[in-house]
Amino acid sequence: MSTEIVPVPGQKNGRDAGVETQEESRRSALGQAAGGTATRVGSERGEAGGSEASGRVRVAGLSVSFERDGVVRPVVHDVSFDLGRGECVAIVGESGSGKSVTARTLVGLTGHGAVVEADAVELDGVDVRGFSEADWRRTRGLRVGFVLQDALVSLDPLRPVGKEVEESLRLHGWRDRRARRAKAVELLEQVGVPAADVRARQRPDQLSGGLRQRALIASAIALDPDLVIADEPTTALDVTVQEQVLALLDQTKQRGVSLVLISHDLSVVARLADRILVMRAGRVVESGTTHQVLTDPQHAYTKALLAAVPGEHTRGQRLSPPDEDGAPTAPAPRGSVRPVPDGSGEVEVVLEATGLAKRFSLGGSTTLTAVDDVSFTLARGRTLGIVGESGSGKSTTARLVLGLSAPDAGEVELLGRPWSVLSEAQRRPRRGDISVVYQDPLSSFDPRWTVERIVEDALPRDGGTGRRNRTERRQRVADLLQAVGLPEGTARRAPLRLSGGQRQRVAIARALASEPSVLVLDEAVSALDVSVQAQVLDLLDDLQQRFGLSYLFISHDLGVVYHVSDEVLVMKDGRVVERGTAEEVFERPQQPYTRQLVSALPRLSA
Amino acid sequence: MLTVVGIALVAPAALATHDPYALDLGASLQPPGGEHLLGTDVAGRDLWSRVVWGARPALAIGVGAAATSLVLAVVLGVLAALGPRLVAGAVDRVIEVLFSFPSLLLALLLVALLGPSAWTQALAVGIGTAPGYARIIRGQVRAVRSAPYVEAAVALGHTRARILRQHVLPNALRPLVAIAALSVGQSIVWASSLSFLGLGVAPPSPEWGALLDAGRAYVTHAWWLTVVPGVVVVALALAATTVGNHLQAALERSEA
Amino acid sequence: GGSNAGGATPSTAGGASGSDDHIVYAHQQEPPCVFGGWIEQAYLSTQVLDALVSLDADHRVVPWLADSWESSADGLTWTFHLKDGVSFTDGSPLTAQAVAYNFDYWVQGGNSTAAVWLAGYYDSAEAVDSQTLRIHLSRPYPRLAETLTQGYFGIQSQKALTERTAEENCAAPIGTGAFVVDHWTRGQEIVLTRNEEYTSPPANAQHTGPAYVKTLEWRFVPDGTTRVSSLQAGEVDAIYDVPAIDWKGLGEGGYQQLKYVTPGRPQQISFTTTTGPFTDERVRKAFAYSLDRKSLVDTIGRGLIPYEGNGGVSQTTPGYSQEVADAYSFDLPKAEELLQQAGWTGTDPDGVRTKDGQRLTVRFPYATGTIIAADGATILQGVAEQARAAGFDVQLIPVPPSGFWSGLYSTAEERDLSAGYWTSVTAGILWINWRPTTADAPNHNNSAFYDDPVLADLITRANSTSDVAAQNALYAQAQEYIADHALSIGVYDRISTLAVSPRLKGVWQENAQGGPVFYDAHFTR
Amino acid sequence: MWALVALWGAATAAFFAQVLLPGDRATIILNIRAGQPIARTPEELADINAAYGLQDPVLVQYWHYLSGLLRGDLGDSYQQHRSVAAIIVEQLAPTLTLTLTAIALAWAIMLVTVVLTAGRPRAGRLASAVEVAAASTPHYWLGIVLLVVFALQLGWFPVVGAGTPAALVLPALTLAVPLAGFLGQSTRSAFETALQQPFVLTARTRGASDLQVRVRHVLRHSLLPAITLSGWALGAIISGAVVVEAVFTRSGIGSVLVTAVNNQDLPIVTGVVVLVAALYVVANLLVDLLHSLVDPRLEQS
Ligand SMILES: Nc1ncnc2c1ncn2[C@@H]1O[C@H](COP(=O)(O)OP(=O)(O)OP(=O)(O)O)[C@@H](O)[C@H]1O
Ligand SMILES: Nc1ncnc2c1ncn2[C@@H]1O[C@H](COP(=O)(O)OP(=O)(O)OP(=O)(O)O)[C@@H](O)[C@H]1O
Ligand SMILES: [Mg+2]
Ligand SMILES: [Mg+2]
Repeated sequence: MSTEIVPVPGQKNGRDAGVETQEESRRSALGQAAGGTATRVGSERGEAGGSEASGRVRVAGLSVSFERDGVVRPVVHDVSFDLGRGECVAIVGESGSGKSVTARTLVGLTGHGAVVEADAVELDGVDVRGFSEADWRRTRGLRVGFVLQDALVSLDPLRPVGKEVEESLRLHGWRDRRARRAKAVELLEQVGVPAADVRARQRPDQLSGGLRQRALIASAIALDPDLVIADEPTTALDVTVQEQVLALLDQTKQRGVSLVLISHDLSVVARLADRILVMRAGRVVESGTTHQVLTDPQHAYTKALLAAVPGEHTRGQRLSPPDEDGAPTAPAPRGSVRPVPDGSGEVEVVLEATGLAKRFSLGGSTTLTAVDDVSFTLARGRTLGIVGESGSGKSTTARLVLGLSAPDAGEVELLGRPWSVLSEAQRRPRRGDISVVYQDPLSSFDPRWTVERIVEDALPRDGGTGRRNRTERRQRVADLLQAVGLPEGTARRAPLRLSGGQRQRVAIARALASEPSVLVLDEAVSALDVSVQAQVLDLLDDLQQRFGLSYLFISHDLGVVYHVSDEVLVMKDGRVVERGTAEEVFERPQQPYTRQLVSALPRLSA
Repeated sequence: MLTVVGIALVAPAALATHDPYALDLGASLQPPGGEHLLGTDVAGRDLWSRVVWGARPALAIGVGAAATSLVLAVVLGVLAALGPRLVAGAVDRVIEVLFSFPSLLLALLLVALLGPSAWTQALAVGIGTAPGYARIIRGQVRAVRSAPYVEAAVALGHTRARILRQHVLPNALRPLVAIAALSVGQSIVWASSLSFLGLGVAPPSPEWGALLDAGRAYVTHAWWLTVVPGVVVVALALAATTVGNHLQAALERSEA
Repeated sequence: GGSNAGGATPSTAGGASGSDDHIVYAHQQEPPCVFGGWIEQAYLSTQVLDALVSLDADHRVVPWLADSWESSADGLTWTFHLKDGVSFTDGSPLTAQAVAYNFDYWVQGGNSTAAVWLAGYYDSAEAVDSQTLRIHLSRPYPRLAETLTQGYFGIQSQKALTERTAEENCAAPIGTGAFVVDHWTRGQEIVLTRNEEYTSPPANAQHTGPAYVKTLEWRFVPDGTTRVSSLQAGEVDAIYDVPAIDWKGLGEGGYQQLKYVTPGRPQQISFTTTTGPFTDERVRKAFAYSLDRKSLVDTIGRGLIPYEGNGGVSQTTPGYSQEVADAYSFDLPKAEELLQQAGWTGTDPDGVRTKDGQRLTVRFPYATGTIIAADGATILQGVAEQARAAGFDVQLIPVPPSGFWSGLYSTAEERDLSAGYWTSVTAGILWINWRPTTADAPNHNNSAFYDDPVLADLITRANSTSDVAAQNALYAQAQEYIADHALSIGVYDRISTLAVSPRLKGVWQENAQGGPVFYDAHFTR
Repeated sequence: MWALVALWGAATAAFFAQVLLPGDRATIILNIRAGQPIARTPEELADINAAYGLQDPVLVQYWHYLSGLLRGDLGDSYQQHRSVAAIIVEQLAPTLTLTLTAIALAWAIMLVTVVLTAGRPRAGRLASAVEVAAASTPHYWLGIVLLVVFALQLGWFPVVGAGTPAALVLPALTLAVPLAGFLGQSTRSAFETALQQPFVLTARTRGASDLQVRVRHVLRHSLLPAITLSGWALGAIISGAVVVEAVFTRSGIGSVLVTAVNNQDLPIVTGVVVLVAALYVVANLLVDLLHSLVDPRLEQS
């Protein structure tokens, strides 16, 4: 069969009249298929098929490109895979590799300006390439449930989540409001939302990320579809919540539903997938059973991807291949105990917090204690990791340490001298000693500025402003950019045009500009793709080695924290619940909460 | 379009076919076409030439009003967002009071005080539209003030003044370029409304609002006297708005 | 336009309202009160209040509330004999006492315009008996009866004036008239209803007894085009102040057209004679000669607005001098010569004449929206443009109403030219406009600031002359004097126009001020 | 609380602006009553000055005015001999009817065009251009054109027909079209932003049609700026109403205000200003209420 164009909703792709007639015949074929909720189209009815009878999904030779302003940009090339009933296929790969585009094509929502070509795209043996918009509407939600990427923003923020779940029902013929409401609550219960009837009336912003993700799943499985596509269902979730969501999907799969699971994280999909597809730059570079791919990766990229997942096993190792992105070649793998650059053997404390507390007023008389009696010390050249679920007070602690907000109790000392008790004017000359890198570097840059200006702005001020001084400063910026492994031309570019990893490097370069002793990293790698994250983590390690920096490393990702930290604080509800060396905390957790956290740590195993 | 306006501003004589003030009592109310491109008014004055000569006062009012309005708005907006608490609070109220004060009344009072003229119009429209823009600027400054990059600058140890100068003001006032262009168009529309109410520029000035007002009495007999200046006002406002939108888009693109 | 010309469509049984008893009339301006000193108020007052006397089409004073009247030989006492059996609409009877009360009420602030007319003459009023009124004057005033025909002299119920609030008397004065104010929807209309007991029409009315129609809806529609359109659309039965541009079309469309040229001071331009370039008579004359007033008015007035060359009184005023009106016809060379003589010999790059380095700039404030309507403003622009040819730089300064009423530009220092009119039944208006200012009686109505005993003497003598021909001769002399010294030049006559649906008959304009009279109005089938 | 401050501020500003106007107020009152602009003698003015306390020091007059205001007494009109409150109450209804109808019409126009065209390349750009043009159209011009075309030429609507619903159509449309342009512009950009939101795709994956998504999800996300603007429009009625009332010969607050300013009828002017300020307060309350109805998240903050 020759390749044809699958009409994309939202834009009529009337390139040739043939499509129209094609559509007509498809519609009649699907007339039966979408006849009602009870009848499902078996593969044997798929007249247009010619496919394996048992297949839920068959994709062959799928290519997608996007056309904008006359420019055609191919993003997916020749992707093929099959998925049987009750099976799970995982698509992994770095950001932008085409995972989501592939998934969206399965429900005909590839996007504006998409040109889709395929030898076959079949759902239950029915060729969907000629589907009309109406055909698609009857398919989506009813036969295919879709859990979108960005779970946290994928629910209408203005509507109660119950209504969102109900919408799936309403769109597919559930007329009775009361029945719909009852069913929605039932579904929420089914996906493990506690007090579902109360939660159903709440809006997404009143729910935690995990609950939102579950509500989203509930709306996707509301009509008991045969196929569920879950795009990055666990990103941005705490490990514990991530574990619950995966378990939920596992149950779904047990019920015989086929699953397409998408992630950039091999360790996450390892639990569920029967088979894995590794994508890179729009192509499938490797595919096979989960066991094959995890234990015996063939492609170098798959290997790198596996190596890039930080955690217990990666401590003291580099995460990224040495040649990536022009990063400086790494020193030899180091031992688990790091050398203290001081050389004296004595531990020099650069940062000390004692009994920090911070309360916020929530309007009226209610206050929230965001940080409660937090104490720690950070030694030169060492890394202190802080983990904890969302809202546990990590960022607040960071702001207190940085002197950006004043503690209600307790004190911070920097380099052995008082810090938090000073006035801002007194602190100002010493601000160079401590700097910060945030999760979202972009918003921390003035949007009008180039990389050079951003970094230069952070250089310590020194008297004269002559031309010589100017060139010196330029040189210093160039050195810094080089130190963080940014290619030469970066200086004059606007940060918006850089990739996520590059931006984070700029942020780090800026943080280093004042030659600080302490670097506070608040979720500094959380937004990055595993492979990019690996590069940045390696970079941080290099810098620590070279400059003897001390890191206060904040993350909700246990694997990352385990990878980088010498010591670890575990926070919960503003308090430190456990502390110790990384090994102590992760290998021999004392507190039940920590134990629960650690047990949820995804491990690479087939 | 813009070139024509440009020429009309710089050298109206080059475009005009007649003296915009010269009476030709024999050619009263000629329809468009023939010797008079856009027809004549009741006193036989050539409408095309009047429209061309009218561009200057019309734009002067538009630009003058926009400038007045934006200067006022920036001062008020920045003070309300950044001033010391007491000042900010007071300015905040001033903005609200001005905002709730019927702008037309303001114009009426100003005209009563200063007499009808282009300056009065520019001032009246400027003051009338300033509170709206002041609110936008206040919001911008407040948003920028709490932007992460401002906090980043604090963390870098920069002084308040430096942060204000380097980050807050430039970023908060950036949308101003687009607003300014929009406001020129809106001001012309506004000012022409004032002319309609007889608060405009002294006749026989061919300022567009005045033309419109004068044509009104003949609307059923000489449609061109109403339609032409009206279309011109709308077209210019449209052009200014489009320029504003493009400027804004260009600014955003230069960032991207 | 004119699609509805030729009468009502079959569905319209009667007037615009669809009823035979109901007239909808669209007027231009809304006054603050029904009774007062403004002509807009006089127009309304005429519907509701009867005056002592009325003026007929031949400019003769005829009976209204007074059956007859006579003045004493020395001219200092006037006696009016009132109609019997007339009642105010509040039930109180019309008595000489009540009328006398009205006279005192007017001069004591109740109606400042009436007061101006009586000032200097009126002394007191007394009721000789219930129906005989005697007015005592301090000086003879032969034209008193004519004066009293104006709408400012409508008689109100003494009871209402003394017992009701100012607000009530403002909105619904109580008279003996053919109509009664029913209600006033401000900004929209005043609804008048027929006085069923009406017994006192003026002698020049066409019938007796109550008015023909039950209600009169007096709408306020400021925009001329809208008024014309609503008449054509059949929404109203009659409109006031027809725009010049529409006059011809409405006539061709079959509408009745009524036009009244107001006697009194025409729309004229006065020169400031005490300061500035126009202190020099030659410059005033040069200005007058530089204008082609007639073609200007004829073009812009479209044949409706009459050209008026006389700066003193309008062509319908008794004693009008045509000779004066014909003076100063357009003569540019003469204008230039006069300016040359006056020393305005230089010319600057803009073509404006100069003298000793000073430009011949003259300021010409005019009241927009009140005294000078749209057509008038265009004519003034034409005046400015024409004078430019002779080297005058005329700066037109439109004065908004608030400034106008507050007396902005009312001093000699603030203006070189001024424009304005003043309605009046007699040439006695000359006295108001030209009486010199004295220490104890400043004359703020002397818009040329011209204090001249010769002119004053002419006018005072005319005012006191009871023989009409002799009086008119003196008035004509006064007009000539004004023209000879180029104190004021006429431009156009103030007119009052009506356009009436072909089906509505019997509408006429009263002859003192040209207001519409609906007492005789009725619809025809 | 700020509402009271705004009321007081507006009233004070209006009072002093009027007091600053050139000319003696008693003279003006007399001149208008007589229809002649001339200087007056002290005897002539004495009565008026006494009646309205115009000879008192300005601060005393201000005090009288403010204390009257506190008692809810706006004073009496100089020309109409009536209480200002009565005048305003009487004229408010037609103006409010006009404004509310106009806002409703504007919303209807805006909703239909935005929902149907936003985010669509060609139709969207065209509609957006039309909106900009509409927003730049002067009221009086639009009014005259509508009047000439629909009332005079086509005769579909009455020319003056005061009070009838049919007579409301053209004036309301005159105010509505530019407002719809403004509303459309701000709603459109919010709408297009919302169209990009992931939850839109979610709804689509459930099987919702494009129109369903637009109406049920996206629209609500794009309403806030339009609501704010409408609040402003409700308060800004005077400026628009003045023109429309003049063009269509309607009664209402606008024409009262113009006449009052022309006549320097101070009590009316300040009364109207206080009224408008009060309208703003009400409009602001309404806007806040609607905001939290549309976006319940705002309620908490
Ligand atoms: N609607 C669209 N129009 C144009 N380009 C698009 C569109 N959607 C996706 N792309 C491009 O297609 C490529 C693949 O995107 P896709 O979202 O499938 O990546 P992904 O593998 O899901 O990445 P991530 O892990 O970041 O979600 C990217 O380069 C992206 O920019
Ligand atoms: N400025 C503030 N006003 C009120 N409450 C605040 C403020 N900043 C933080 N909080 C609250 O304090 C608590 C701790 O917040 P914090 O940002 O420190 O958590 P976190 O551990 O960094 O969480 P996450 O992993 O989501 O970033 C949260 O409940 C948060 O809502
Ligand atoms: Mg994706
Ligand atoms: Mg945080």
